[in-house]
Amino acid sequence: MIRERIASLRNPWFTASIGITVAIALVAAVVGFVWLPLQHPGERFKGVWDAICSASGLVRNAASSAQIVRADYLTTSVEIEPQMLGGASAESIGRGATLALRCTMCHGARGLSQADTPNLAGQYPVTIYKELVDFKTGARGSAVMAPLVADLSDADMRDLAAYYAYLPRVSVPQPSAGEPPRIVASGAPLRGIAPCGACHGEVDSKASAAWLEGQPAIYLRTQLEAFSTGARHNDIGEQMRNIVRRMTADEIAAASAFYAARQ
Amino acid sequence: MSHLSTSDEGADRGERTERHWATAAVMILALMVVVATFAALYHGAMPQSRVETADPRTLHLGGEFIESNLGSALEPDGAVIVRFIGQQYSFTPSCILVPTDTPITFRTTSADVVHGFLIDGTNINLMLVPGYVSSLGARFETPSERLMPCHEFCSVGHEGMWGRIKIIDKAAFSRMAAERRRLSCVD
Amino acid sequence: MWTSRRLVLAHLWFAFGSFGAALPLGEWQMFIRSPLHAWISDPEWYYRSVTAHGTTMAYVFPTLVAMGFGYFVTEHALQRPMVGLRWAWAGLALVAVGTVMAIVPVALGLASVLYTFYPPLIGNPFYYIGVVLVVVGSWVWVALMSINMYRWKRDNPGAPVPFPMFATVAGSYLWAWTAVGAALELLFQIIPVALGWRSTIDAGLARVFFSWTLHAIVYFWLMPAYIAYYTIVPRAIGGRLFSDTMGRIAFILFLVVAMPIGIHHAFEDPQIGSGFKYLHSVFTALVALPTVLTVFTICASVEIAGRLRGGKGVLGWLAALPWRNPIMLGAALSFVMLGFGGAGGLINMSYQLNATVHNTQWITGHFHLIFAGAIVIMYFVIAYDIWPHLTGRALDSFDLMRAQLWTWFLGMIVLTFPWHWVGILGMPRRMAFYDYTDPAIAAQAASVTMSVVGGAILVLSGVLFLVVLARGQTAPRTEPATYRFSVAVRPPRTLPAALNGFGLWLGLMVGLTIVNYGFPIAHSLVTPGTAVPAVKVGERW
Amino acid sequence: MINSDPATGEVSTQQEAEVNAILRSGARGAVVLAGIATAIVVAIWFAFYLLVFVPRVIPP
Repeated sequence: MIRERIASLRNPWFTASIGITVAIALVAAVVGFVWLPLQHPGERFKGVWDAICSASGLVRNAASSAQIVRADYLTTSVEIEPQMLGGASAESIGRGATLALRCTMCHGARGLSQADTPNLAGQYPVTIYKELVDFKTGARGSAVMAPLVADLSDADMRDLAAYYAYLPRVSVPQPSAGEPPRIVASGAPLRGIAPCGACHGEVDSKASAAWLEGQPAIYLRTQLEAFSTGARHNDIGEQMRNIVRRMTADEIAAASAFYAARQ
Repeated sequence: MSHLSTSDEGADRGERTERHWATAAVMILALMVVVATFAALYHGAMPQSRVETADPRTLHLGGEFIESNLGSALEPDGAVIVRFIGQQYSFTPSCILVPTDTPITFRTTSADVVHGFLIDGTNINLMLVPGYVSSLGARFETPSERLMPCHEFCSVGHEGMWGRIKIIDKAAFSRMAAERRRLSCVD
Repeated sequence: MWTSRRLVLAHLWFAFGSFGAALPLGEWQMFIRSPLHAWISDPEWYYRSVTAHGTTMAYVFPTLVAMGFGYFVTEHALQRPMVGLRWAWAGLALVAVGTVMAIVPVALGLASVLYTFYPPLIGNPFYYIGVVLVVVGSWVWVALMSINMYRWKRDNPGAPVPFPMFATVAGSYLWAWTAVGAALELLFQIIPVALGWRSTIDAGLARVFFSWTLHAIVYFWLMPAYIAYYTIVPRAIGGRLFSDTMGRIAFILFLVVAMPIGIHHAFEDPQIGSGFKYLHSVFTALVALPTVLTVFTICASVEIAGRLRGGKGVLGWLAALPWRNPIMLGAALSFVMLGFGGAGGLINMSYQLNATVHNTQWITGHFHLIFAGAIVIMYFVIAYDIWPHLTGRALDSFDLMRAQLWTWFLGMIVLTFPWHWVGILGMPRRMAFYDYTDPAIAAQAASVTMSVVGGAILVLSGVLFLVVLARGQTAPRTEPATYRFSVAVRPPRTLPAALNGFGLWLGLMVGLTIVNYGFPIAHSLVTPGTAVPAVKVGERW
Repeated sequence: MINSDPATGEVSTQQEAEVNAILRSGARGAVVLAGIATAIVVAIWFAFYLLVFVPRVIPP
């Protein structure tokens, strides 16, 4: 038997299959890259080539002719990368410990507060760094913190974050500390409230979200209320404001009390 | 296996039938493509026509997706541009306000992971992929309030990512737009 | 002469065992997010379960069925011992190691990213490496299918490759090329980030790569089912395969056009140009063609059986069919589900109709109906048919088989029809719980509850299936007759080279993939600034 | 192997003639059955288009 050549123009299977495929692709391409784009509502292309370039997916950012409305308040200037501030060096922690001497009055000698100020021991470094920067820029207003952070450099704030993250937490969380209220465990889906733990560490951690367990109830409640009214607005993209605005006063109280009791 | 030399008339007939069937199948499928294409043209239902990028790390630092610029903007030509972002685990603004009888363009992107966006009972449906801007034209005829869930898995809080959209009378919207340049129904 | 018995049996037990383990997870998910159960206190467990269910059912289970059935076909269709038995066992070992490696981090809650990965979410690296090993193990199978076919062709110059082998090799090549998309995504994008070598990832490009795999993988799942339609069903019911040639063309069409159409999963994505979306939409319509051809060829093959059994009239032959034969029953139920699932699929692929239901529960309903319904029921049929040839023991629990097939069918209908419906109502996918007390979605509660009932029926059916197989393992020994495949009305004596090999079709497949995917991928690669920070999951406390 | 009669593995002259006779009538039954099935599928597609998609369309 003579071996039949497949890749030959005399082989009808070869010519037909490739011919049909090319024909379909060409027709589809003309419709998809030229005809449909030129008919697109709300898009005015300058000719065929313009349409083809756009339909092929070339990046074409719209000219920013639109006026951008700026806020009359300061928002955070921190760029968050989830992997940032990982693996702090011993030197950095040491420098942080020295810098932290000025914080002990309110935040305790080992980052554990005796007053109603937040415990910083074991807090996520990204969270501490971001809040320090926000205090410094004024994105987060605080008459107490503002003068204290005014002369801190970026490296200082990273060192402080490293030091406090390194300190042991208030205690190992006790699951026996009582069932979480419904708003904490499940949120309220159709009000757009995810479970608190989805970001704050009990289920998963989102970069820049704070560790809440064992924080003073009055502090938590004040902050939630400040988010709710917009008095505090240094959360990126309104993450916290979106949630707290839809929480009731009772839910805010319950969540604060629950986290404060978890230690 | 034996190959019997009976008449192959039956088998020939069978192959003819099969060819006719194949032809009919091609025509049916071609018809569906034509109808779908026609529908795209007739209803103006097409995916976004251009690819645009946006850096999720710096959305809040500048550009059209800073928080004070999000919401519905009434443009000089009478159209409305709705800018919003998706993030773990909310849309901002979490309640979108739009007028009836007005050409509307949704412009959105993600600040972290992949999200989705649909409006119940409509054909409005987009993916939010970090790094890129999604856009879609729309129009609403009657006032109503609808759910606007995230429809793509965006990690463990996905079940809590629901927004709302309120469609209000065009005149009421215009009155509000005269007072504020970016509108939403966030309370 | 049959050297692969234990090999095939090992594959199938592993496949059906993992199926049996993952099936109750699906029902558990249905239950806890339904109105019948209070909201789960830790939603991560729900997503963990979805990841385990999806990974097992989408990667491990169908791959092992395809591999095991492929080895079976190789020996029984080529009528000679298989080449490369040791390699086959090594491939199975890779799949087994990969499965364990992937499932352990999932079980520990370190990789709740769902089987579709969703970067920039990044889980534990062992999850991804495990999935890669499963794929690599299956590539051993691809190579063995190819080698066995070419050795046979070399020894039988000019003779037509037996149809079951031709179809199996088509399926294996389909898989080899299908898996490349996800493999590129895993090896060059996800795993380097999961291992901490990089901290950013291009999520848009990853979605393009995954779409390459995501659609054609469905056809890979489908291959054993279609092979069974053509090569088992007509024989089992006393009919003839209507057309050997049309069967080959159907499998060739799958091979060529299953791949370069995956962007229809990304119609609503922002990173792909609209032109490519349309191009993929058109080629997706083309991939419906082999299914429409198959429906006719199999109906005609079955009609021959009905008429040989004395059936008369235009449709009267249907009554004469051997309905008590589990293979007849299973194939018919499979076709019904294929019809409904196919209709849903045509809607999804239609450029803009997809927008109405994209990423709603409709999609979940659609692929369960097609895969878990039409395809998996044929996996059951295949197992019933070949089990005695693997165990050397009788398998005759026919009542149980019929009950199992019927319950699978009913369960799947009751599960997926309400799913489609709530999808039309706008219910989003993959949420750990829903607030059915809210009037806006209260109407969906009844449908969701119905799906729970469907899932329960499916679990029952799955148990029945494993009972039938286990009984076959303990039945008295028999020596089954020589295994046969369907005989065509006109068995080919010679074939054009194009229908007896894959050179042309592989060329066309690769070429079309380059046309349809080359530019979107290349453009993403060269566009700066589209890599975004990875977001690690599974970091509690 | 689960088989129902008639056995079609061993091809006999008589069965070959029967098969041929069946095929001469042009697989009418299969055309009707597969035609109905395909028509239902296409009908579902059009039903979705006309009853679900189109009512939700409001041209921008």
